[in-house]
Amino acid sequence: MVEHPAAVHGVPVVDTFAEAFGMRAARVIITAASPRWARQAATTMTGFATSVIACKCEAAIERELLPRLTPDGRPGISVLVFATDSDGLQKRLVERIGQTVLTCPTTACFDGLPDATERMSVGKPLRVFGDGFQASKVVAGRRYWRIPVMEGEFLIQEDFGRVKGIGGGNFLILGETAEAALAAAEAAVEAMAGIAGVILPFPGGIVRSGSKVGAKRYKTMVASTNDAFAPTVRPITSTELEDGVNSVLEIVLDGLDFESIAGAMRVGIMAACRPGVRRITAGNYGGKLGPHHFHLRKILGGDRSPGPVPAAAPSGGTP
Amino acid sequence: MSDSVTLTLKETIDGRVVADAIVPDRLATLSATEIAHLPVWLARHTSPPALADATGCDADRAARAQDQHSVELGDLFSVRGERSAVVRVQGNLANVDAIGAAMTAGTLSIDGNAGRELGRGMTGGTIAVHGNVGDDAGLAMAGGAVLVWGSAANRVGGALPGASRGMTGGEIFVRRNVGRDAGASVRRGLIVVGGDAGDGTARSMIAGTVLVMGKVTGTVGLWNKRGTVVALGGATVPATYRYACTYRPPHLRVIFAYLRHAHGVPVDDRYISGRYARYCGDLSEVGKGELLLWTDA
Amino acid sequence: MTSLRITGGAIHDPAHGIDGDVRDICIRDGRVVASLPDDAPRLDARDMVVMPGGIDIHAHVASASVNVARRMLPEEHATDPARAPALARERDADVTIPRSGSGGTVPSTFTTGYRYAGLGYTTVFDAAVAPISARETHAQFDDTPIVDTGCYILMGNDAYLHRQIAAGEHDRARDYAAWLLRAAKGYAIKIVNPGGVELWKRNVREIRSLDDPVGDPKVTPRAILETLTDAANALALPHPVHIHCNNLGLAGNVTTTLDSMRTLAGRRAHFTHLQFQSYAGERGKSWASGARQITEYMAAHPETSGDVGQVMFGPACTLTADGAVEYLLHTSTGRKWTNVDIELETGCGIVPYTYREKAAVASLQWVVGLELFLLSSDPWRLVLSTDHPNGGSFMSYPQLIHLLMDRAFRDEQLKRINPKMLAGSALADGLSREYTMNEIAIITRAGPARLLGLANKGHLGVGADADITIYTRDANRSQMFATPRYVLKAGTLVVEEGQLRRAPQGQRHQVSPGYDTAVERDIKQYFDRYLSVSFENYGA
Amino acid sequence: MAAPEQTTNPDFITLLARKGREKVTIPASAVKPEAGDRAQVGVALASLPQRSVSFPAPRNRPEPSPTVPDVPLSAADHVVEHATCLGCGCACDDISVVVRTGRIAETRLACALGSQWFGDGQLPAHIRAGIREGDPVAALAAVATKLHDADRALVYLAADLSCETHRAAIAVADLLGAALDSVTSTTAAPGVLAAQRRGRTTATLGEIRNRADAVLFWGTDPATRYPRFTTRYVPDPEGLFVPAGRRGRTVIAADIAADHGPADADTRVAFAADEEVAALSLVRAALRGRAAPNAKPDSVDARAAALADRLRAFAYVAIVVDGESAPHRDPRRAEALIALAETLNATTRCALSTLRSGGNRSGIDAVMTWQTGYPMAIDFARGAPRYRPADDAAALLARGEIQVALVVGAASSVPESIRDGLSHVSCSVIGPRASESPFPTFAAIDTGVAGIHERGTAVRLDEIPLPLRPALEAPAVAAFRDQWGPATPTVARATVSSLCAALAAAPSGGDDRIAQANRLRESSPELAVAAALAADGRPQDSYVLLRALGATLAHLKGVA
Repeated sequence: MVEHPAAVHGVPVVDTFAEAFGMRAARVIITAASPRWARQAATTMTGFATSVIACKCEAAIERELLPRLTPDGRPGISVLVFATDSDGLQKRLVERIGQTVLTCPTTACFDGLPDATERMSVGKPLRVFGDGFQASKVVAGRRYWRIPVMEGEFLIQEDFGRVKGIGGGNFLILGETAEAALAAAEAAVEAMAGIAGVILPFPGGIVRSGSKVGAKRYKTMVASTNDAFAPTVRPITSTELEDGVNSVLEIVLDGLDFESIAGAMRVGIMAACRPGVRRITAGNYGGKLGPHHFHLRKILGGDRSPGPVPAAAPSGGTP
Repeated sequence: MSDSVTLTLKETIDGRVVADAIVPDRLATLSATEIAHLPVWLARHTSPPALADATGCDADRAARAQDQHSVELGDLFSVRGERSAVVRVQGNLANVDAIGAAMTAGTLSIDGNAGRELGRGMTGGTIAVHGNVGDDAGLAMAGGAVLVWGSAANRVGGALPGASRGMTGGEIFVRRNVGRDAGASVRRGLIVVGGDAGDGTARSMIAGTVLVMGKVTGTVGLWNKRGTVVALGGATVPATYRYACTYRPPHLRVIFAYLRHAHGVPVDDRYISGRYARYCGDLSEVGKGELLLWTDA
Repeated sequence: MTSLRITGGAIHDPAHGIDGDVRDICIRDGRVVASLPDDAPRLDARDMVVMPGGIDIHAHVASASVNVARRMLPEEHATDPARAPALARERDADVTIPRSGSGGTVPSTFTTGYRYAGLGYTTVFDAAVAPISARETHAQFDDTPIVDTGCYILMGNDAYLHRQIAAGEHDRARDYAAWLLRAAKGYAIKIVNPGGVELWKRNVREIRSLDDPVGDPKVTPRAILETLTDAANALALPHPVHIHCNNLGLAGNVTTTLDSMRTLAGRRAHFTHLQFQSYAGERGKSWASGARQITEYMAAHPETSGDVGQVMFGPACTLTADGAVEYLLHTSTGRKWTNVDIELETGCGIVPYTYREKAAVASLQWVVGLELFLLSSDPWRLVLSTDHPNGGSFMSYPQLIHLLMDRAFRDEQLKRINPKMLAGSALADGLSREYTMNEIAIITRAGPARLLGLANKGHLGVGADADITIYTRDANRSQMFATPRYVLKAGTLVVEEGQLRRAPQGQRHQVSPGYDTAVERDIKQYFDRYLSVSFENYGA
Repeated sequence: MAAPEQTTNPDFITLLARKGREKVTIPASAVKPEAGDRAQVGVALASLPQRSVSFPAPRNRPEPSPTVPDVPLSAADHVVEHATCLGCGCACDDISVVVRTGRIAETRLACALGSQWFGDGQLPAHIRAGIREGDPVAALAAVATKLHDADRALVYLAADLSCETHRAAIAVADLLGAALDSVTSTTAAPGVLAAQRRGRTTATLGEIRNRADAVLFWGTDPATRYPRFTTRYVPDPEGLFVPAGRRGRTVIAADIAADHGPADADTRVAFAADEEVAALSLVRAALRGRAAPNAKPDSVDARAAALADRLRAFAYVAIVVDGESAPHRDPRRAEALIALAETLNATTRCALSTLRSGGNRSGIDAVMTWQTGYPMAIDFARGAPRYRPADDAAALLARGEIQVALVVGAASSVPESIRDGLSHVSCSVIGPRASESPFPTFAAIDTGVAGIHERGTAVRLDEIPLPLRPALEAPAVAAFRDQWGPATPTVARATVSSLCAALAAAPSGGDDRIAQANRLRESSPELAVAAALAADGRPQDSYVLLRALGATLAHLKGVA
């Protein structure tokens, strides 16, 4: 048996798991004449893509790519996009790339999942912007569309790979003060930056408004405030917070596979465990939300395997 | 089963030989004896000295050979190895045609020159020639790769006679020069010429890419529909092409990156990051083709 | 081969109402006879299916236009080289030099003859011969071994005929048609896109109705159809006028086709490759099947007959006197295109084409053809053709027969095709009909023979030509019909144990209707004034 | 069913063999009655045959020319009307050939070129194989042996043959597994290949005559090589839609370097030789609305655009070009013209008419195509025809790949490049003036000229087949042709087997062989005809010889 640590740097890690759900994911590589314009296009493309609840997809920059790692040898950015279903993912890519990358000076746009067997038409529907002047080019078995634009030419790959990804990996940082919680969350985000296969879709990678499924009062709400972790209503709800916890921040991760998320969570939690943090725990919906369970202590022990998906609600709950 | 099959030419052949039996995916299923018995067609009355030895004066067979111009692979080549799709052919095969015809997989390397119609109609696999090749290399090929370390003669990647479509897929790399009509009627695929290309390059091209690192002489891209012709060393712009602009074509960067990384083709940075004058043509056809001339400016 | 008794086979001779009965067939001197002495040679056909030789009522195999198509397809021939067959060595008889050739959708002449015979077909008619080049057709037929041959002569776009129609000279038009049939050694009158080919030459590319004038207001597609139909019937030709309607291949053309049929109601007429003429919908907007309208009309009109012109997936070569439609095909596909405007009489257009399962129009065409077959109430009057090589090669007939006889096979294929235009189609909704062996014998033998007026063919009664095909039973009908075990042509065993062994020369079928020779003077004047060939050298 | 007309009729043969120059008639028994074969003219419609007729004619026998009197040629003058002239590819079929004392005395309506082609009809009639002269059977046997023994043979079709002879000659190449080629691969291949790649929009000459309101002569003036083209087809004659004839048409001459169009053209445009293909493409670009903006006056662009503007205004444009190549022309022009005609058809109608030289060259292309699938440059070596334009006769000969060649047709029409190659191989020629071959021969058998001495079919440059009405056909041949009809793949086996037995038995070159061969005349209709012609001092008949050669080879190859 692997020894699973119960605390890091003296900060207790609750023996619980983060509960995540299956999504469909794509990786978009945006290149440009300079890192600035690649980043600009990527930032714009991933704007307003924090949560599928209202944005229909979750997207963020995965990492910056050196020229030698991009298909056209220019500076690039890779972006991961997650949606709940295949059709939705394709539609979001077409909308977002069409409005934010095609429009952005000097960019070109490539598939970052060439080995994925499931393919989506992305460049193909976008090509008609060329109004008949578009042209295609096949290089190394992959088709690209060349769409004439005022600046020159926009190049985009015809189809993009799609894989089964995971959304909603998370951990919660229970801080003594708002400042301490934020500092810990920032440290976690910084530590996780650039890890392949994972994005943190919320602003700056941090969520302050962790939510629960549905609402107690408003039937139409899909999600509502996680009152159990909201310090201000501690006395009037069934709270999860002990005395002394005055601010909670959540880190949410979407990833291409279990291992990437687990690895990133480990890095993030390790970085977040610092003075002023009372406890690290995770959003756990009793197994109702999704089949992917990230047991915090196992992860910290270096165990990144998903393990058997539990049939019923797991024994480990919030203390 | 062995690691590879090696065919070594016994003696120089006088007259043309059609050796469309030398196909890796075919040899991969045959024993050495069976390989040696594969038919090879001699295009002229030649009595290879090996004939009598190999056959033990089989009168019947000699008569058949005489009659149908057909000898066996073992008469011309010594065969080592068996049941492998990795095939090496050694010797000067300048007059041995149709090697690798219709191959679908495997690798075939030729240590020497090769004749005409190399890889005719191939759909997969790789042929590497460490020498020069004759006319019609990659004739009507649909996939796979042909790598020529020397020069290639006329009609690289071309069409069967009278056909409107040439190569429909795959890649051809010629390290040195090519003759006339390279890439004529190409429908899809990539032809890269390390040296110069002759008259008629990319004639009636339908689509695809011909990239010439040297100079293109004579008429280029005549009646090209949608194809791309890139000339790093210059070409005369045909009357039916019209200048569009000078820019950095994004697809060229993709092609260059692929050449560098996948094939180790040395490409100078000035070509990768340079500007190209784009000419649209052939305006007498659909006019969606292009001639891209690298410009120093 | 003087006499032979075929014993123990299941006979399918629908002309005599024989449906799989086991009987002997006796053959002497190339014909079926009532009996033979007991010691006559026997051919054991036990457990086999015996039918008359197949008859192709509509194919393009031997004309100057076919030869242009042949010449255009070297790349296709390269994929299908045809070695000379290993013919049997005969003692003390004539020797046939076996010939090599090339196949593909438009095979060389010898290969055409061998392959037809290899499928059990013994009679083939070329459906479109320009009279001015009929001599070449007959020369190509001379090089097309084994099968009996004949040709239909193109009329209806000839300026001389138009002049007679404009002048109301219907008798002279009839005499001219008769003269033309004789001059060209033809078998029937063929009309292609009446008036439309002439209009194409005048750069008019669309026919709106059968009353569009072709120059003179009295010369309309309708008038041409009526004139030539009446001529064929007045001349009592064995085969009625053979009609390729206007607007072939265009969405909505079922209206034109039905109008043509109604125009000729009560008069014998054969409407060819109806599949290409049975599209509902609207040009430029929608396509749908119009097969049911056609089959319903034909059911109510016993004077009409037709052949289907089924489309089969795979390579084809479209080849027709209807030049205008080929231009459209050329521009829509980008494939190579040949057009020949022929001497004030007809035209020729050629575009190689591939029918793809994934293509919506090709899928609709495939469905329309099968619907015509499956909704047809009278197999005697709607017979099998692919309009070879237009809808597909004659080599695909076995597969077509399989589609007709085996619903499961058909449904499998149906699943693979593009469903975009098939909403509401009868076939897509499920047509359970399966052709019986006898119905196949009708649409490939007995029916064509009857429609062609070939008294000695298409049946196995006493006096019939001993053109006989013997198949080994096989649940896989493609297999069964592709490889007959024996084929006899005029009593000669041309296929033995599935191998082509003999290649005798077949016969030529032609008609020689009478006419008032006064017409010749007028025709000659017309020739001298306008044509580039002497009257005396014209035809065949 | 035994086909009676396929077996030898001994009466007929002996008659032929014995009678030499006397009048030969076919015994009545040899003629099968053919119900419905003859026009039943002038009969009331009601009494006409109403039924279909199965015409029992496997060989579609050609009718004897009605205007040729059935008399010995030396006895009286006669006139053959509606004869087809093969002096050039125009194949004018309105010629009256007047024969006096066995010579052509007059060729009415023929142009100078045609009259020269007809000449007086006198031809050499030598037969030689090796050093032996005079015996057609021995010569044929020697040629057959030579071809059969060769490992790699070439059969080459040249001018002045009927399509029937082409058919028999291609059978020989097929049997031999030989390379097969014709004059076309040297002279007209670019146009043939271009039409295969792109297709072609064309029309018969009569169609152009009746419809074309504009004729563009592209670097071609038919006056010298196709003299009657302008008066018979376009632009001069009246047409159904051009009643005013020449006055109703616009003639445009495109002068390409020194190759000028007709001098009397209504308008001209000139291009330099190296501008030609570009100019044709520029015309097309202009027709697609892509004329160069601001083109300088008189630049190629401007001239091409102006031509495009003219052409698109007509209802039916005929483009006329000489399809026979010349070394100084860009071979791509054929394709450029095909493309231009195609493009014009987007908005108006246009036909490209390609002129071909004489001697039934278009017929060679046509017959090769229907028998093999390919029009030229064919190789049967691997058991089925393959198309090898890059390995045409010139290339194979230059590479030394050919050992033995058979040229069928007029040796004088064989292009220079082929002659050079042929002079290095063992070459036999069967054709008109074979004995005067400009290259060395192993065997030479003089034959008649198709259309003058030999009947059959020829194909005009626009693919229209025409009958040949030879004014000087030998009676022996006439009788044979009436009896045996056009080529079929069937040959009389008795002939061949005995010929071959004789060849095998006789010591080489010995008199035995001749004696044996002489005996064969009794049993072979072809050899009997050949002997009769030789005895008569007439040139041989190419069709008869090629059939006999095919029969012999079939036996030697063991397929018969």
